[in-house]
Amino acid sequence: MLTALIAIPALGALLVGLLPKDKDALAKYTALGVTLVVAVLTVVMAIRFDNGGPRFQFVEKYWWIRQFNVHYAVGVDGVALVLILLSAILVPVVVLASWNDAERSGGVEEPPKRSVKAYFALLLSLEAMMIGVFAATDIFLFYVFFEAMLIPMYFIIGSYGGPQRSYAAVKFLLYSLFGGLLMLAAVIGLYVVSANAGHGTFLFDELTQLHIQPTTAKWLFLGFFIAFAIKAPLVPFHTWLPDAAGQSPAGAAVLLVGVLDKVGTYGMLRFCIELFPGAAKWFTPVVLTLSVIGIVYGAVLAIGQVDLKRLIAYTSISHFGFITLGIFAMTTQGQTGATLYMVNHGFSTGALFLVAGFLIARRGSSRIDAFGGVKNVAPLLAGTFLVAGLSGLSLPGLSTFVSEFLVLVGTFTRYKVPAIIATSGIILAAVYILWMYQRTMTGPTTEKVAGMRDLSKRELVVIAPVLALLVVLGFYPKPALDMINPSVKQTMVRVDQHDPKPTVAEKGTRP
Amino acid sequence: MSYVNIAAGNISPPTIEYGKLAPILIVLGAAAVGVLIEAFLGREQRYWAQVQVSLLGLVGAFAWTVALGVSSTPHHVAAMGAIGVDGPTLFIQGTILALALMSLLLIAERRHEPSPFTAQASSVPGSPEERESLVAGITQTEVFPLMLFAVGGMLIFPAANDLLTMFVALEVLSLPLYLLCGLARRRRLLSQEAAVKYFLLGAFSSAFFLYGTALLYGYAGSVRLSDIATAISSKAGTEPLLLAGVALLSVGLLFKMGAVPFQVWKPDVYQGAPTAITALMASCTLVSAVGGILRVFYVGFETLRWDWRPMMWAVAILTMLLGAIVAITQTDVKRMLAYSSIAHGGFLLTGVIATNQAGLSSTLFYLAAYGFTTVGAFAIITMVRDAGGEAWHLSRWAGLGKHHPLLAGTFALFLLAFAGIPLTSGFTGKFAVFQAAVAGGATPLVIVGVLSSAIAAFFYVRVIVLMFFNDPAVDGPLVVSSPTSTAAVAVGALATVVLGVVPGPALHLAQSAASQFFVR
Amino acid sequence: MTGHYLALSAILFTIGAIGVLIRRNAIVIFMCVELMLNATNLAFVAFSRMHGTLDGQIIAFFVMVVAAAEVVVGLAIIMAIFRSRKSSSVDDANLLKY
Amino acid sequence: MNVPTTHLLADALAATPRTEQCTGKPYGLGSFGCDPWWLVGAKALVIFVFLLLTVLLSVWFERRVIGRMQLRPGPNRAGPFGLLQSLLDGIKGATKEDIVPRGVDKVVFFLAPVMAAAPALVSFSIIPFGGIVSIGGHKTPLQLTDLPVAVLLVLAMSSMGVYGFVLAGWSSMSPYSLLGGMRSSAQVISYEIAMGLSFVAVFLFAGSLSTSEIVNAQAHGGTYHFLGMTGHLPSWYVVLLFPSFVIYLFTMMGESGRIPFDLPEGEGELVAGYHTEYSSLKFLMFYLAEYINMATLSALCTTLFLGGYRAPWPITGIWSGANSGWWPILWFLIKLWMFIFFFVWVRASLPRVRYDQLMRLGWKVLIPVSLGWILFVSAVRALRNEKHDMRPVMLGAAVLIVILLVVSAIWERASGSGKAGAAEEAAEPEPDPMAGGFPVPPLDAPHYHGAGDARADKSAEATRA
Amino acid sequence: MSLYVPIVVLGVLALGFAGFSVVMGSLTGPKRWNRARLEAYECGIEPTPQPVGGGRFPVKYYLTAMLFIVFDIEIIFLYPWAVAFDHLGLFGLVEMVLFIVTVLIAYAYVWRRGGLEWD
Repeated sequence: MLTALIAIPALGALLVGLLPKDKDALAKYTALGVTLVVAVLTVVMAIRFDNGGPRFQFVEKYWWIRQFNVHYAVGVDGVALVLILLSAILVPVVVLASWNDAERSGGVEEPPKRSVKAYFALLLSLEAMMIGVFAATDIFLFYVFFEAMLIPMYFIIGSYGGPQRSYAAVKFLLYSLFGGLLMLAAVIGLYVVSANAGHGTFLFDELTQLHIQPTTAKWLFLGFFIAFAIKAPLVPFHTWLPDAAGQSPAGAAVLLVGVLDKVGTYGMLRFCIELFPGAAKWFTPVVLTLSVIGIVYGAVLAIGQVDLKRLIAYTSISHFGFITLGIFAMTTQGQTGATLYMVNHGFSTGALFLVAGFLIARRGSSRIDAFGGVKNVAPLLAGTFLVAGLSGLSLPGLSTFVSEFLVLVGTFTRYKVPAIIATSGIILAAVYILWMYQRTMTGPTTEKVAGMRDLSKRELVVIAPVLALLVVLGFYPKPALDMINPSVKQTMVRVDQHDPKPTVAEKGTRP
Repeated sequence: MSYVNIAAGNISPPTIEYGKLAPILIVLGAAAVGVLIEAFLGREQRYWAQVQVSLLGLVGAFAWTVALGVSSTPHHVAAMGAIGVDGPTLFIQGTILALALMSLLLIAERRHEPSPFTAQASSVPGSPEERESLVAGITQTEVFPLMLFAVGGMLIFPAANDLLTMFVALEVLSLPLYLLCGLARRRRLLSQEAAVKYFLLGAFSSAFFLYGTALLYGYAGSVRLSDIATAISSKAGTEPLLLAGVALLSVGLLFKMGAVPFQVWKPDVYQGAPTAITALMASCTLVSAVGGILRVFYVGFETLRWDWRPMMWAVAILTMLLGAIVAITQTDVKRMLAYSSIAHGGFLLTGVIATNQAGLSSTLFYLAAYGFTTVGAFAIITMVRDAGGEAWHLSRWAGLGKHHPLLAGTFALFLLAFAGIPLTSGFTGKFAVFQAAVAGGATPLVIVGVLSSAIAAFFYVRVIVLMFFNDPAVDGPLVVSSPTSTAAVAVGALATVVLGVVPGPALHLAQSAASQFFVR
Repeated sequence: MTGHYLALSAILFTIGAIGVLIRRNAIVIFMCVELMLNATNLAFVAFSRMHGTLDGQIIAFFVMVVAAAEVVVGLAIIMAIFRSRKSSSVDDANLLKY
Repeated sequence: MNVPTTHLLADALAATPRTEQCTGKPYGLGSFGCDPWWLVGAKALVIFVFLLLTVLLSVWFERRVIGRMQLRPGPNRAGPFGLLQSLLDGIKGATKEDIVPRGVDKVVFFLAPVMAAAPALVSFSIIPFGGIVSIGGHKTPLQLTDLPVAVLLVLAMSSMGVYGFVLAGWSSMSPYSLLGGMRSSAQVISYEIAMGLSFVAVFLFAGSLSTSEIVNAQAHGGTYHFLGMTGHLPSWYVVLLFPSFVIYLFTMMGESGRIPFDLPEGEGELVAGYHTEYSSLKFLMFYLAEYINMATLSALCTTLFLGGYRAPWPITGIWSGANSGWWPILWFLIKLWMFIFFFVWVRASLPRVRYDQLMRLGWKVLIPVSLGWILFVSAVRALRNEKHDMRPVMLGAAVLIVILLVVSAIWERASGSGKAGAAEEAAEPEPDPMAGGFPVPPLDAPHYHGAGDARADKSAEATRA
Repeated sequence: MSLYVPIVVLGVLALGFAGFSVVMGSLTGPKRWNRARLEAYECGIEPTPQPVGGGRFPVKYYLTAMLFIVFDIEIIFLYPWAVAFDHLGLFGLVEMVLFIVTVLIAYAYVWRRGGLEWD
């Protein structure tokens, strides 16, 4: 089942890539079809997922590279499943949203000459990698997807992005690659530790049983954590994100911020904490500090931005601060909230990027001061923008509120001061979102904006389901929470000091 | 002491196992046939005859190597212990032969203008003689026997179980290469300069190798690696003679693979030599040199591990870092790949330092993986051409992805493999080597390796940016492909992908080859 | 006695090595390399005496062969570049740079 | 002993027969190295004087013989039969002005004659004059010394001598001298290869490089059935290895630089070759070197092929004491002078060859023939050692040799005509071999092959024909 | 080593004699300065000015020297083989045939490529 989820978009990418040069339309429809199939399959899987069943379901395990003890092992728990769901839903949306992006990209002045089918092939392969990275239960496999994912994204940004695209693409790639290589060192180290313990393995299940020397664990944790922190991005490693998100085409930006970066937070939750519980606790203060700084710093910088996409990118940095805060709060509520936050953030930021993309496509500029009074000419557009924005500032009733609330509550129960500081992020969020809305949508309609079309049908179809999901999850988050909760609880079992079977490592770090 | 005391024992004729040495003999025999072809065949028939003989020789040798590997558990010494026929050696030899076949495809390339090789190396560029020979359509066919001789030397080098045989093999592989380097028709002065530099430095380094051999002979009373190993373990303490010998010997060995601080020749030579020859050197010579290093350090100096390891650590670290850092500033694509090759030499040394079975097998795998990728990359360089020959300046490669997406894509694949991105052979190799090194207790080395990979990624990515995200020049280079070079590229790309996605069989081969270590 | 030979060989080798490093004429550099090889031969023969085995002397044969082959190849290369440039100074061979 | 070849060669060197040193029995290498210092000095001095006398005598001899052959008396004034003529010539040379031309490299100019003469003298130290005799109570061989690598010494010394010629030509700073020096060295080294190869068969049979051992090995030729007669034929290698002997004769002429191979000093073209600028005693040193070389080559030939100092067969058959005591010196001198006569005879009879003919003979005939001969001899000997029936092998080899000879003759003819074709076109501007002020051979120039242009095509056709 | 001492004795003698003669030659002869006599002898024509170092040798000589090296080294290997031939049996024969054939291949190449031509 999971293999099919990975294989279908991969094959789709191949198919689209091999289409004849002039069949652009066919490529688009093929891509849409494939992504829809994947989305449907994913939903089916989510329905068949047994919340009370074993942690990992839909498990598949085959030898891949026997010499390295590497398996092709996939399986999903609740956390992974919701993230896969997120990807599977967002990709068709993005395909539809970037229907004409490929032709138009590369700046306004340039003639449309980019290959359309290549764009969609890259999108599809990206989807395959994204599903693979969440599904992998073998660390090696995870690493492979983690790194390979960069390549299609790199080409999407580099070939179809804004004027500064190659700079942004290279920055994105090098940051991620650097992190990835550190992780590679840690992966190797982990393997060697397991090999020294008698049985070399990369399987997640087996690695969690491992007893690692505290010092070694700290180093390994750091290897993984830096990689994920770059990916997520956490504050000192964040500088690539505004460039990459700012320069990439809107659709790709959705995937980049909405899904790709979730791999970082997902990895922290799944690998950093579960594999090195002791080390994770040891590092918690640092991480919490960074998260809080991220929340505030991101928000403040977002307020100061003059570019729409960059602004949204900075809001994401702030939001990622919340997610890591939730994860490292080490409470069930916090982690559940963080997981849900990942999903919600995916949808809400996705929606923001999409609407921003529509705006930019119309106006030909992404500068905030290029807009003004849009709601007068394009009320539908302004409306969707408002809803998306409100979800970004976690208005009650929208799904983001639930997750942010959970995170804050979860954190507060254990770490009061960070939680209190983090709360200021909410206020700042209100400032940047509303101010942005005010500057772009309200006020007198400027000359350039005057002729702006409202949302087309296609665009409506794109944006509607996302917004709908935001609302639905806001009122009824239970299915998602039910899915997430068991996995998170198991994680907590690994980490919690009241663990019935404390490990040696934990003893060593017990306060 | 006079002659009388030396006179000893009865003479018993030595034995030579021709069957076990057949791959080497076939290649050298083909080279000899090539020389005869040069001597006795008319000018028009030479080219095809040479290509066929070289092809047959290499394929035959490869087949025989495979047969040797399959037929029995290979673990013999041949020729009175001078040549080891064992798993690792056969793997290395097989790799060399396969890579040599690919390089041969490039060398045999004659679709570009008259030929990439000058017809008369001794004629002054642009002289009337040269023009005359050009008009007459004279082509250089001596490259084939020269190449075969070099390959023969490369086959012996990692198999040599004593330092004398190794030295002779070193020269047999080097001397033809010196000549081949100077044969480029385009950019002749560069080519000749490369040849002179390569020659002088190569001769210099082989003198060091030899003096090291002499000192070790003085220490152990024999030049056979196993005798040296025995002497090391039986004699208490480490004598200056031994240490100096090891150091000098290492200079010679490290020079051949281009490790820092003996790397100066590499960029110059790679840049100046005809690209097909560069491909040969970057793949086969490197494989052979590393094979020799593996044998010397695993068989001869294994017991001395704790003395040479620190030195090799330093060399490996410097090699990885310098290769990666200096490559960033390069504007010539061949020169850039030369520095990249230096950096990869550093990664290979990480595997050597591991001194365990995993280190051996992973180094073997890395060699194969890197070899195929690098030949493929150089093959592409031969295809991108300007009016003045190959478009060597990187700026000329701008926007290649627009007009020739497949070619640029393949080159990007090779570059990504060099950078070690997963699902390419480069990643698998790097992973294997690093894993072995960590298991062998060289974790800091792996950290440095990881860092330099990150640095190296920068310039690989830069080229990709150039090809795909920059706008093509108006008079951009042409892509001149031909069946042979396309075949080389295809094989390289295939190997890069296959070894990246399903490396299992190849890894298994390397592991079972390494399972018995080197024969003493 | 052997010690003296070895010392001489080491001195010759060093002279050769220094010559390679400081001289600028390709032919002279090349001759310095040959000097190094011959110093090695001396060392081999001296060690051969010391150990009472003939191996060292035999190796000297092989070294001579190799040195001869190097001479042939080296002179050919140096002559080729000499013809093109009318100079055999390695300083004039400066087209290849970082 | 690890490397196979090492193994092989080391064993080979160690294979020199081992005898107790200085016992004198059996006579061989073991008999040497035990003379007291005065005996060594005396022997050296005797050889030195002997060589000087030989030179004086052979100069006179040569002039007399040639004179006779040309139906004139030759020198006959100074002393009985003009015997003192050459001595007087020497004295006269010493009183001539010693001219050192301007511009010569003075040091080298002075050293060159020394370097030419001294090695020539040294070669003779390993020539055996006879067996063991008793001098002043010491049993000692009539030979200055012997080495396990004695013959190599001769080759080494002749190579050293070449330095004298080359340096003489080089230091004179005159085109004729230079060319003469170059020619001399090219000629000597070319013929040295063939000469070295001609020795191989001898070593193969003697199993040694030591001259005394080689002489010994020729003493007992085993029993050969010859014309129904069983006897101890003196198995001289001149009989057994006749082709080697012939090759040696050729190379001997080439090495000595005498007519018909005296190209280095060919008067017609080079004035006097490398010693054009020399005069007085310096010139005489070259003269001396030439004649000593002649004597050395003759002595070596005697030793290697004619059984050295041993008496020839009929005499040994009649007189058993012929090979003992001081008598061998007589046999040795007879043989030596036979060869000197041969030199003179050749000189009187043959004209000088052209330089390209000379080199062609050396490179294209003598070398391949000797290599082939070595292969043949070794194959026969190896098979005989392995107890194979030799008759079919010999027959097959004979057929093969005939075929080879015919083929090579045809080839030679064909390439000769090809050469003529090329020479025809010599009027056309050829690539200048000295182009750009530096000589580099157009190794691959079209006129060597075929293809390329019309004239090369023509010659290629000729080659194929 | 004593085997070599007599050679040294004779060598010293020879060197002494030759050196003595050369020195004597310059002392005994008369000295009559004559400008023309100190020129290089070129059959009476104006001497060609020679560059320092004796000018350049035609390349043919280099070629010959290189070929000589190749063959001389072959001979180095032939001698010990010949001496030990009887002990090596067929092995020695086979190996040496291979060796000689290899050299002959190179020889054939040089011959055909005009390396042995003199004009």
